[in-house]
Amino acid sequence: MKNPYVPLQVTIEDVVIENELRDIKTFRLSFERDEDRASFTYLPGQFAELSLFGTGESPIGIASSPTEEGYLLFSVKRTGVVTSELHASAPGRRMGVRGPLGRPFPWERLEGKNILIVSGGFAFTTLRSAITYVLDPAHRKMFGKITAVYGAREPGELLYKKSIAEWEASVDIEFTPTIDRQKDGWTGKVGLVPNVVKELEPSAENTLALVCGPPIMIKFTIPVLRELGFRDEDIILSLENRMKCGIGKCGRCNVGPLYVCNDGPVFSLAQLAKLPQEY
Amino acid sequence: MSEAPVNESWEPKIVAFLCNWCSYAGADLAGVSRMQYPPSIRVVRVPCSGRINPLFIVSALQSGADGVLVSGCHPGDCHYLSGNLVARRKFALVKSLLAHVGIETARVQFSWVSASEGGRFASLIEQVTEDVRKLGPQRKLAKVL
Amino acid sequence: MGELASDIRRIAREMFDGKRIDLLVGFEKGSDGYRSRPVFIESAEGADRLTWDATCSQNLAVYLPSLFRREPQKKGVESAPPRVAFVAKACDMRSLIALVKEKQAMRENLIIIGVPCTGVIDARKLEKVVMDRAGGAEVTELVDGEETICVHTADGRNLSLTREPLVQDACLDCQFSVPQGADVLIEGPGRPVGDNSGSLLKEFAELSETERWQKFQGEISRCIRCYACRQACPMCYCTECFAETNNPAWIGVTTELTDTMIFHIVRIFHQAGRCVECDACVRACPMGIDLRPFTKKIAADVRELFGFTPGFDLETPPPLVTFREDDQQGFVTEPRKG
Amino acid sequence: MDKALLQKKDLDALLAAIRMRAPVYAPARDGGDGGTVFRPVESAADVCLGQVNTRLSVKGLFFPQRESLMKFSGSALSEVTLPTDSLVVFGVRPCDARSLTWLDTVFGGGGHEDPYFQERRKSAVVIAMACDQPGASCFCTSVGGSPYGSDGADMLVSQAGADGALLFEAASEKGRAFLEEHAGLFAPANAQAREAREARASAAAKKMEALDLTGLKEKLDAALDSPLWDALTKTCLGCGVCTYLCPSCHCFDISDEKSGADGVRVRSWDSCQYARFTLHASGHNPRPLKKARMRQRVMHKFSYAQETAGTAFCSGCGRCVRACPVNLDIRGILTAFKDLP
Repeated sequence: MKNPYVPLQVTIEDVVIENELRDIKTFRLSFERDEDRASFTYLPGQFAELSLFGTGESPIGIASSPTEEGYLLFSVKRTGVVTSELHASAPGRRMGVRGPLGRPFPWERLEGKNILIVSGGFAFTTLRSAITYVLDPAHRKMFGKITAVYGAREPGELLYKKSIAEWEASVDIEFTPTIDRQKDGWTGKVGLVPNVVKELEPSAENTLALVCGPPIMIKFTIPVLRELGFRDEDIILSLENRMKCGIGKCGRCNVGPLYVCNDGPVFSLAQLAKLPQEY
Repeated sequence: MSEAPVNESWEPKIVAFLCNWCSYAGADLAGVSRMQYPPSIRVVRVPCSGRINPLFIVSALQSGADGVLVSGCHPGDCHYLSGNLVARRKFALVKSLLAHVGIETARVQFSWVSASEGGRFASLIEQVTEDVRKLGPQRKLAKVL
Repeated sequence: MGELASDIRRIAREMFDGKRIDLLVGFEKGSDGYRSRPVFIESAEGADRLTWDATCSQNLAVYLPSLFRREPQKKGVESAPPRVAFVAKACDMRSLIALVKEKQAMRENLIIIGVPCTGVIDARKLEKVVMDRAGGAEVTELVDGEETICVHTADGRNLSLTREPLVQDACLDCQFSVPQGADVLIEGPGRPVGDNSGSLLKEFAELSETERWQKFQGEISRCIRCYACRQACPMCYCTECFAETNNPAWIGVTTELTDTMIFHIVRIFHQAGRCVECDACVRACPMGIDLRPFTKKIAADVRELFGFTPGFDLETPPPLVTFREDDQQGFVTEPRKG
Repeated sequence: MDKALLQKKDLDALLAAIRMRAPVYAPARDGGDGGTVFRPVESAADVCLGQVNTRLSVKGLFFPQRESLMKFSGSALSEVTLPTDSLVVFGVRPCDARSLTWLDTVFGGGGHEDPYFQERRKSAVVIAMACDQPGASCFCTSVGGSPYGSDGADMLVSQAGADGALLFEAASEKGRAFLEEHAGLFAPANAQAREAREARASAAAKKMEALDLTGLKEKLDAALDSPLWDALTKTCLGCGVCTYLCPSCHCFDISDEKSGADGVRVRSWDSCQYARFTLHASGHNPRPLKKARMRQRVMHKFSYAQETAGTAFCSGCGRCVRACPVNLDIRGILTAFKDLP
């Protein structure tokens, strides 16, 4: 019987400060044992428990794509006890990873479809994974048109700036970064994410929308998507709730009968509509 | 709780919370005056004895301290006028409650040492160390995993 | 229904009819025949649910802080704080006053309906007596008389029990059975002043250090950290308890014995100058842990060292926010030399 | 052998025989007020079967309130601390035994087996004691159980023999093996005992008033935003009594404890009734009010569990009713929702 509570041993290989506030860092982790690396098979949308012995665990979405072999990326915002300890950690530190956990974005449904990605702020991490995955030459042909809108309060708060530049230049994806208010030196789009989506008018035809962002962005994006003709089944959200076990037992992350850890974190809007709003 | 052997080399570990203005300076003076006292204390400097939360004391014991000493300015000499006087009431209750539940009274001690009393500080430490040494290792509240 | 209960209902109705209150916190019949339970009444019609008898054991003051804890108010659209009436035994009343003293409510928004108390029944003592007399049967009905308690059991037996041995320990020591300074005082018999010479504490203090520790450890080792003691205590109103914060994590969250012991030591210490010795914590404990030898100690020390008994006037500051220059300090270590 | 009789005086011998192989846990005195808990017993004299139920349910023997999951040293795992010892539990009430089947579903299902629970459960023999004297707060028959039920147990014992002799009925393979193993102590069950057992079972069930809870789930599902939640939970103190005493509640916390560089990762009971249970590090709390927390408790048992496990997670043991400091009676809550139009 595999013990689902035992983390796999990893080492922090690299730490990148992602934003001007310096409260989001991306950690590159590498497995210490080859068999662990081989057993950790995941798809974009899944998460893992980052495990610091003596401090605790924190569930974090996987920011790397399975196509990026040999390491895992996690972008972590400094918020609580574990994430603060993680932020204080330097390359070379050993730690644990427990996962992959949860269900990924609905890749079987996404095949052959157009994809609209809508994201805001720090919630972009698993969508970085998704974009990297779909843009991989081996996968790109499996999907139709890929459109992405990614917003932040200001340019300094956009994550993965290097990748953004590449995606903007790419013909494989129509990528639109946006910031909330004009700032000197910014030549891109200015406007709140829901408004930018409205302006771009992506077609709902044969399209699934992956939406990750702060609650307020989601609240205002959903009416826009519905107006564009998206059905609730085709609007895919990723939730976060407080978690401990990550495997549907400890009882704290549930939304109605569904556990965010085990049944999610990816849900369709249609699924959520029937549940109490406990997220 | 495991029984660690008590041998001759055992030295008590005492956490000493010293107020910045009097007792810490008193300890400093004892040091620069090259006064001898046992190396048993681990000093935590606090702004005032009024800063002491009883949780500091029990946490020290839980973390394995064999004794705790809290020392501030003499009554009337507080840098903040009355911090030690308000604290004195708390200390009286903490001392009494811990003794009541069965923690040896000498494990947790309170005293006043001024900035000029290097000698008093040294003999206080000597005395508290001796008291705690007689009691042996503190196991009642020490957390053993 | 007793006379006091009908008085309480009448007064409650009048207050709602006169639009003097928005809410009344009192007691209603419980679900199992030998216990009553707190109830929130919001209209004159609801007043018929109110009851009063020897099973009204909870300290209702526990609800006070949450009633006055409100979201930050928007300027210009502040809502008025509620006007609340409490049905209060003397101990409930003292807790209410202690809470007002600590700014948990405005006195002017409170109407205290004082009810004299002849001592409430300890459900556990009752269960034990019934167990001894009638096997495992549970009580389905209880009628309070002055000298006797009549109970009806699930298997159809009627027992007549002497009242005094069933009264909870807190009441046996009670010094103040009639609420002092209530806004409305219902007439009725009180309980004669009990023996508070502290025999429980004395007996405990006479034990050796080791015996005291063993007793303390023995009681606390049965604790399941359900926090019922804390939640039932009117004076444990912190929105964030040291026992649960994770930054700093003062103690672990499990039932590891030192963690549990520290939880209780510090919780009891935090009751200094607050505890009115109502035993709400003891009553609430599902494990039957006897905290009394420890809770009563802090109350006794505060009385002896600082001459303070909580829950009477609003003017005297709480003992731990003040001092006297001549507070005794015999506990302070004086180095023998130096 | 499926059914067998044990003379009351031979209980000691049976316990002694079991103890050769594994410790026996049974209801035993705890504290000064006559309460009992499951703890290791040495002889029949230690066993208390008179009370309605133990203070704490049997779940703690399989899902301890505090247990070590693993040990670490510095930043590396040093040992996985799986339980190894086996145990026999005697005197489990049918309500508690039945709850074990739901813990089996939770800890054994969902695509992830919980090795700690499973190890203990696998090795244990659960001997249930039929209940002849249900308490005023018991309601097992309202939630599909029975005072003579054997779900979750390996054996059901009742005092159905002449002179109070104990009738042992195997309810699983483990139970049958147990009876075979100790066959020397048992006499074959006679028809008289079998008949007495049936009579006692129906007499016991009749002692409880059954609530009609048909259609409750649908009513609850439709009433998620009902003002009843607020009205019925106003007096709740927010303690964890109901959940900690509950035989089917299984929420837990995982926390690290260390001294120096070494430490343990422990699992401990937690409660959905605590305000901090769902509190995010950001400060956001999906269930900020006690009405939401009580709704979670009731919905989880009577609606969500129906969907995920096909049964309600309440055995009607009545502990939450008996021990609630403010007598907030779950039967009242259920009836209030059931009675909604």
